[in-house]
Amino acid sequence: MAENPVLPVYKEIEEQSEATIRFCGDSGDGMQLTGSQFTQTTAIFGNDLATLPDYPAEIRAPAGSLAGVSGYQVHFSSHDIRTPGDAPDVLVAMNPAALKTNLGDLKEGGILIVNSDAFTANNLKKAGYATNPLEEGGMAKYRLHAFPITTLNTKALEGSPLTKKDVERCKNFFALGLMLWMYGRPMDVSLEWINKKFGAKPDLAEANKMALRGGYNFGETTDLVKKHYYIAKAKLPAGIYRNVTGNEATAFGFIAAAQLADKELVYASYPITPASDVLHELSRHRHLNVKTCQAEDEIAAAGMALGAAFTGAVGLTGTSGPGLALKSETVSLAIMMELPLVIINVQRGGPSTGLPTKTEQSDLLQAMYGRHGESPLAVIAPATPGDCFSMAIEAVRIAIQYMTPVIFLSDGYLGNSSEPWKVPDFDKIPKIHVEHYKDAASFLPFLRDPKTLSRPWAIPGTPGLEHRLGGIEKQENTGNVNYEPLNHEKMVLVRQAKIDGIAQSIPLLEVFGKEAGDILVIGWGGTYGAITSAVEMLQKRGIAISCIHLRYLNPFPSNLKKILDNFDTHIVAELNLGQLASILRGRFGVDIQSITKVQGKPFKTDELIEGIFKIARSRGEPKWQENSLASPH
Amino acid sequence: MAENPVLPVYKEIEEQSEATIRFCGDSGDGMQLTGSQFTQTTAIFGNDLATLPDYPAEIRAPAGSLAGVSGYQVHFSSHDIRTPGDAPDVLVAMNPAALKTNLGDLKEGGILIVNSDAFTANNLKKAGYATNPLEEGGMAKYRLHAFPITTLNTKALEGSPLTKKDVERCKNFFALGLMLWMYGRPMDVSLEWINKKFGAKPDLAEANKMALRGGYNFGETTDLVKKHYYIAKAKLPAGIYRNVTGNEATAFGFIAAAQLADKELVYASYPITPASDVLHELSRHRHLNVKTCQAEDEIAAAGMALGAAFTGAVGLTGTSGPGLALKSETVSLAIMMELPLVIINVQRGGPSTGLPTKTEQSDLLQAMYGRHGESPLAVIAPATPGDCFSMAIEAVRIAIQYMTPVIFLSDGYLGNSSEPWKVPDFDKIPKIHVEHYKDAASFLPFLRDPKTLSRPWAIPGTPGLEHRLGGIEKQENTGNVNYEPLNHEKMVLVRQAKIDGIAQSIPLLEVFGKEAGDILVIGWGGTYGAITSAVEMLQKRGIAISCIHLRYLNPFPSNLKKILDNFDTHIVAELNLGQLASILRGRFGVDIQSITKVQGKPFKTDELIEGIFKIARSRGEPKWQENSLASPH
Amino acid sequence: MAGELASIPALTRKDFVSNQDVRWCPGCGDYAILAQIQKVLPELGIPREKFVFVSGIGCSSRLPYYVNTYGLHTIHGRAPAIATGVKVANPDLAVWVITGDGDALSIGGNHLIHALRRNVDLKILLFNNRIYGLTKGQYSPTSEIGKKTKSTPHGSIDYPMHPISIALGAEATFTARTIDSDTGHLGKILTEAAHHKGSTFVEIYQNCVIFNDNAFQEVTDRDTRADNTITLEHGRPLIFGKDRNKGIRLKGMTPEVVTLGENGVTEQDLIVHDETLADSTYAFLLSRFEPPHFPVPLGVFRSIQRPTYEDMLTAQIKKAKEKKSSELKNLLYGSETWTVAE
Amino acid sequence: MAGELASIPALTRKDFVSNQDVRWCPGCGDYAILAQIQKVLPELGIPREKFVFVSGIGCSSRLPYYVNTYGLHTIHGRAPAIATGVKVANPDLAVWVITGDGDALSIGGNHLIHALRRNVDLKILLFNNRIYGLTKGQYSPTSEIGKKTKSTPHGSIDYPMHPISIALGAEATFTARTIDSDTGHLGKILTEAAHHKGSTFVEIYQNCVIFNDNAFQEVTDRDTRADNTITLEHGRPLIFGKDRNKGIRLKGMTPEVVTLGENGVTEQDLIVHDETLADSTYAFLLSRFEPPHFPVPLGVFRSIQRPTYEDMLTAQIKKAKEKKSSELKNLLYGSETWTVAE
Ligand SMILES: Cc1ncc(C[n+]2csc(CCOP(=O)(O)OP(=O)(O)O)c2C)c(N)n1
Ligand SMILES: Cc1ncc(C[n+]2csc(CCOP(=O)(O)OP(=O)(O)O)c2C)c(N)n1
Ligand code: SF4
Ligand code: SF4
Ligand SMILES: [Mg+2]
Ligand SMILES: [Mg+2]
Repeated sequence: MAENPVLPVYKEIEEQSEATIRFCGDSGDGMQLTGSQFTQTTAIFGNDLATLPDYPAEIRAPAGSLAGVSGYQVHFSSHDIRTPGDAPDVLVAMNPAALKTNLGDLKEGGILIVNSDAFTANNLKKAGYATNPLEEGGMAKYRLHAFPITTLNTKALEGSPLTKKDVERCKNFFALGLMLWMYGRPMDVSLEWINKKFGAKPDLAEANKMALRGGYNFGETTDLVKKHYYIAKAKLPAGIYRNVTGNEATAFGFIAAAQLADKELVYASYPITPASDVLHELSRHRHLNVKTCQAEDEIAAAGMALGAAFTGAVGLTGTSGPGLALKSETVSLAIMMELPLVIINVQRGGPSTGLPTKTEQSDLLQAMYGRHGESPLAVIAPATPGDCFSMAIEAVRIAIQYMTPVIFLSDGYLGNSSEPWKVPDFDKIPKIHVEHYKDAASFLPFLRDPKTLSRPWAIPGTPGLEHRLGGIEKQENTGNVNYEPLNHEKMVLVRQAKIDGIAQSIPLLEVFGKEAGDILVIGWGGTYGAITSAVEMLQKRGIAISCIHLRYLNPFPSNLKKILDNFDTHIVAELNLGQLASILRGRFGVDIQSITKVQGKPFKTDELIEGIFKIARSRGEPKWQENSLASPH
Repeated sequence: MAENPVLPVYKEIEEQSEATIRFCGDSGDGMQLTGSQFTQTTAIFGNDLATLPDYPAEIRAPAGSLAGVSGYQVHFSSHDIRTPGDAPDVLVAMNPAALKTNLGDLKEGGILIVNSDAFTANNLKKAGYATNPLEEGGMAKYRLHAFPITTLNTKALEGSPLTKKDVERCKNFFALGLMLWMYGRPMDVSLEWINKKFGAKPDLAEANKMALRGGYNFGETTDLVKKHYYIAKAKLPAGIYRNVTGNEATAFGFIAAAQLADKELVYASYPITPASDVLHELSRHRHLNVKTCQAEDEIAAAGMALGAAFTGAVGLTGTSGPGLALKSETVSLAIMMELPLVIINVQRGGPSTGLPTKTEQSDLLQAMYGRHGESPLAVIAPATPGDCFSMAIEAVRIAIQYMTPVIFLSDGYLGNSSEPWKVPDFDKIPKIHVEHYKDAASFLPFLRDPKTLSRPWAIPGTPGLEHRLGGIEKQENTGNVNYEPLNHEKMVLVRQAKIDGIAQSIPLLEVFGKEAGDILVIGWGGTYGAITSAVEMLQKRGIAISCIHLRYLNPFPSNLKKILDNFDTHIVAELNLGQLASILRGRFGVDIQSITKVQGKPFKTDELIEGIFKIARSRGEPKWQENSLASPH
Repeated sequence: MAGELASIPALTRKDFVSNQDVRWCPGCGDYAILAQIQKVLPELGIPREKFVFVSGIGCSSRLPYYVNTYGLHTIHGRAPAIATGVKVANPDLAVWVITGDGDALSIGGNHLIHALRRNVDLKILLFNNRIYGLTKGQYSPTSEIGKKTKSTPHGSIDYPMHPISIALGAEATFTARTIDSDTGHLGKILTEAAHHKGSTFVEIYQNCVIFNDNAFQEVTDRDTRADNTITLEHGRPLIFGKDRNKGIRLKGMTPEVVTLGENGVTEQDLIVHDETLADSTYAFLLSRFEPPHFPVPLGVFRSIQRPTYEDMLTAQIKKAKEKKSSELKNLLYGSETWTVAE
Repeated sequence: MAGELASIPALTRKDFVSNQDVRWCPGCGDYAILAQIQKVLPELGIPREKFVFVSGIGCSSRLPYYVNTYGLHTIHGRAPAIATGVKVANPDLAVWVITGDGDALSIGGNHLIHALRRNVDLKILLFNNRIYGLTKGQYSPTSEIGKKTKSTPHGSIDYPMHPISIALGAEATFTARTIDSDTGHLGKILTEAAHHKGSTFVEIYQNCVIFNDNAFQEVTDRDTRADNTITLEHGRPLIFGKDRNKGIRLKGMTPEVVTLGENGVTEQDLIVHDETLADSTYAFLLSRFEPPHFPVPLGVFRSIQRPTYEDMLTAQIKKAKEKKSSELKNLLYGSETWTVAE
């Protein structure tokens, strides 16, 4: 673990409790790498943090174009934080296009670092600037540092045997060095990473190190930067930590779940943004009994996973919205066959191809209802990147215990953003109990466990248990094809009752805040950080507000209704047009208000606070009219 | 038109106001034909009527098996009726299997006609009878007529040059003849049909005619049948009538709609029960500018129809539940492209393959929500077989006027059952106004009509209007690819607003009964007949009950909320587990009770009355506790 | 599975008959195919519980219900994908796919070609009756052009597919054709299919008595059969005909029917059937044969060996395990961790 | 459309350039293909408004945005079906399909083969870069076995598909191959494709500089190109090689590479390319050619004429109209009506 570095003495140090930095530049500028390197160092240093990468939809939009801007935001602090930050305190913009698309977000008075070398006439034009914005009045509200980073970097690399182009490509490490210096962070983590990455190409390794040190030294020596900042370690629960993105944690969680169930994991998927990284991650771990198949399409992927589930493996498939639509017929078959198929859906902006690289929570209704016939299944949603790990295990646990398909609703924000994750002690996680039926004499494929209503999982290879499953309605107990009217109704009802019964096996909801009060904010999925942060801020101002976060969406935790009844105003905040809100109204007949946002972006804490205020005021609560409360900042 | 026949004088005639007859037998026995011939004659005679065919799922299950039983029920009367009848007054059972599966439905005291020749040891065994039921006490509650129909028919056909097997196959016409006699119906319609059908095979024609006459004469001469029945003509609105099934009326409606819009109809579909008949019907009418394509699957079918819609045709695709699941990604694309794609979904029992030949209303949630992202579209549902015609025209009207996909939710019951249909005067149906944009100077692909919010329909071949549509989010007005956060939100909201705005163009709901009262029963789709019949019966008993029937499900008619508010108790009756009920609760936050049935069968009037009573009683209305009301019969 | 052979009590046909009533139309060709399957299975030396029959939807796809093994009657067109999942998860199982011409070639075309090209060890039996049976008589991808059916009252305008051509185009390692009415040949081909390791594609001409009766009359009729079919036998020249005096020879790439003894043609001039050719072109050539110009080939068109998908996957796992410890901890901790102390 | 030719003002390349910024990676092979399309279109004598470009999803499928015609950028794999709908509804339009190896052969395989076998008059251009570009580098159905990609870090275990083999197996009436880097040949093949009436399948080798750079090096490298490719020309013998001294001849059904002048081999011994053969076997043979044993054929493999789907449909409509009145009333009344009087 890295220790606090000895801070250089000859510049002013300002202590802060938190900061948000955004690196942005052309897709070719390596901003994702810069951001994640800064994050790694910061994490190891001991801050709490959260990140938000933001890729363009194009692979490589033309260099310098607005469409080609790539960004990476990191929010780090000396206390517990849960979001990647509303607005950056520091913006590093490597070219005019990056400046143009990101400047609007920078806080007033924030630090703006730009690579002035990139502000050529050509680049300005590509970004749609008529004149050089650095020379305009508009910059006055920021602390602008326009450095010729390309030139400085080239100087720092003098003597490198690399080509000019390759030298130039190191400039992101120069920027990284500068930022490390600015926040008093050591370089060792990145130096080591460079060694590992470019081990085979010593010239490249050396150049990148020179760039990194160059940036760092430039900060230390230049007169243009007057001070740097110090953000103390956060008091995190003791343990071993690592950074993890939601997609990584998802992959890890399913591998862990399979091991907990003592099963092989079969993951069949068809690539689709933002779910592909789960496939990539899982593909790497053949040594952990993970079989991955890139199927010909999403339907085949679901089919393969279903076939695997029949065979006794953990059958998993993963996709994003359009792929979930395609899988629905197969999922309906899994419901009828009552097999433990798990479906990951990493949501993105819709409808149709929509905003493929952006986040949204608009597949909830599809997950709940997007199948023909009465076809209930379990739906769960992780709340944070790290929670993806735990909920993946829950998905497999529920699927196997109840012999049902389970939809695991992640989203692009969860999938791509990272947070420090306290690595769980695998040995302490409860095993997933699996019992494959063996007794031929008593076997009936659809004889139900009286408690869970689930049917036996009898797998091929077991002598005497040969049986056929199909999509046609089946006779109770025997599972034979059956078209009788009353049998059908019985089966429809029992499939529903089985899913409803899962509520008995899931944890009760915990209220964040007091158990009763004026306002209850309800969230689900990846909005956890933003919602709890907003609610916490309002609680601190003495408002009787609490929140709950639904990680189990079908069925709901059994104490949900009771909690709803303890509050006057219920607000669902979600990244769609009010999907959970309408489900809750339909289920419980309670009055629900909605805060919605459908912009392909996560909630900002501020937006939520404003939204809550607006609703509260419109509902006429006098205390919300007070001036002190009306403007939260 | 057939006049009332001169009734034979030497048997007693009982006048009745209505009757329900069910013909049942082995799939090979020709029961569908027998039923539809009886229906045709009855319709032409002038009764009101409704029918319910009931096919087995197997093509030809083994002769004599329970799985192979096929039935056809017809309800006819001298007054207005809307359902095929709860329970038959007369059951014609051609073999033991048919008796076994149908006897339970026969009214106590009902007439039971069986072909005693078919009650061989072998057939009894296939039907699972240990002993001959005709010789058991259980028959006492029916008026049993066990005739050796096979033998009688063979006698009637003496001298026919046909083979023994072919002679035997005529026995359904013998049974038909007997029933025609029993209800005092003329034979001319069937005789003429036989002429047409078997014109090329005079021996066959002659044999069938002899069988028909044989049955008729047998009725007239045998001592075993003491009386026959007379059901006077119904007072139907004046006009020219024909029988029509829902699937036929659907096909006719879409052909008419295309003509009203002065367009070609392109129907792309993949066969699936119970929607295939729409394809079959449409395929026959090439001369009416109908292009039909049997696609390789449902996805392709939706795609072809979408391509056709882009091109300026009426683009139509049709399927049943599993196929709708497959089409959902393409429908989502149509939402994004804002093209007028119409999707027919003839619902059947689900989930998965479910009960493919049975009816259900369980695809409503899928139709509403079964797509990724925020993807609203219009959903409508015909109420009766004949209404399929009108709603088909509405589907096309809405699709074109609002440039939106429309889902037309029919069901297996509507599709297969028939009713007399007053043929509309085509010249009086309002035209569907279509305007293809032409002006290149002012053209913007997503510039909206301020009233409807719909965008221009500019079709390939129009010079100067070349443009590209895609599934990625688009900039308002221009339709260019656009990933900006606020633009996305704007577009999501405007697509929703456009669909909501359709409410302005649809007729207000009419209340069946008083505008306010204690109980409001709410139905949708093919349950219209059963619900209105039940409510009418309760109204006649002085209960303050009304009903509404939703033919427009998204958006709802604009006066729905107001109507709901005028009643204390709201009951949705539907053939699923409460899908519309949960939508209404979610939308309007009102308390809704449910009557549900998921048996692959339509509601019976009695079941509804009982269900309404149960709810009313449970809600403690004292007057519902009265004895007189408690037992509706 | 070899090791277990000794311990298996001899199975009989009866062991493979399930307790479900068979519900095809009387006279349907499916009965004959079912009977042959039930005859062949016990002869394979594989324990009954290791068989999995996977089907889609269609009359043909009901077959798994009637075979007393593990089975999945799935959804329309998806059987090859679902069967792939079964085989990948447990390569020790013997997985058979039952499908129809609509199920395999219309809605399921894509899964079929991908299962074939991956060389997953599935025995795929396509019951080709050139019609949609279960949905009561619409034309299928193998129906002849101009065919009048419920959905094509004016005649079909789709050119038919040749199932074996498409299978070869999709890199299938085993392709064969047989027919319901010739139970001896059917049984023989099923046995050969069972013994092939890798994706195995068998087209079975099957008569649908209700909606497409006698579709294969020209190849089943006693009178014309011998002249309209040719039985492929490995290593034997392509000879056919009632009098076994017709043969096929090549003229450049173009095949022609010749009469032995006429114009000096002898057996030596004829193509000798070789099912093991690495290049699939010859098999493709055969797949184009159609009456009236050519006889319909029955038998194994091609049978070659290459590693199967599931074996390669298993090998990757084995190799990866040799290299890396299967400790989950290593994965969870990753390469960069830090410790927060109490 | 022929009749309108006279009235069309001459179009130029510019007329086919849309106002959208092209957003492929610098150096992507898609640019060259776009440029050739924009060059060929104005030469066809078809009014601009009659073109419709339909694509699926992928880098390649962005192309319609850049061509100033009518266009649909649809969903992954479905372009052939959607384009079929366009063509069926309005046969007067010139419909082009732009697709990638994943779009056409993975998720879209079924629509592709059905559009081909129906002989719908679509110009289908498959941009084959043997990788998934847009989703950032997973292997595709045309990737070589063993390929390491993001989704196959241990190497792919799927045998690759041969696009032209599968197209021929699916009864395509026009199949050709060309390459992004040889713009002359590319333009020529696009022109031939444009003039073919019926389903037209063109495989275009396309370099993805980011995720699969130099995938076609052996056929593009100056040094090896001549030895690794063979240009198909109708009526000309199959000759290739830097010194144009290599040729292909048949030995039975087996092709072999021979050197002219060696062992007495002359041009007369070589296969003469014939793209019009009714039997698709010869074209199939060519589709199996691969380095190192055989050169990659570039050019038109096969081009035959048969009635198109949309023409047959139109003909049915015309015929039906001749027979039956198009009065809707006849349909609505049907054959059996009765009157209820006031
Ligand atoms: C998604 C879906 N689409 C359509 C159907 C209806 N369907 C069932 S079987 C079938 C075709 C059957 O033809 P084939 O595969 O040739 O089998 P056969 O009945 O002839 O043996 C169709 C279209 C379905 N069950 N599911
Ligand atoms: C239903 C669906 N599944 C997956 C995707 C993700 N996706 C987009 S393009 C693509 C593959 C692109 O490969 P290819 O067709 O070869 O085109 P290229 O980008 O290489 O030109 C995939 C998997 C999607 N958009 N929709
Ligand atoms: S319909 Fe045809 S294929 Fe189906 S069971 Fe009957 S005969 Fe066999
Ligand atoms: S990723 Fe490859 S195919 Fe896509 S635009 Fe870039 S170079 Fe072209
Ligand atoms: Mg078939
Ligand atoms: Mg590609």
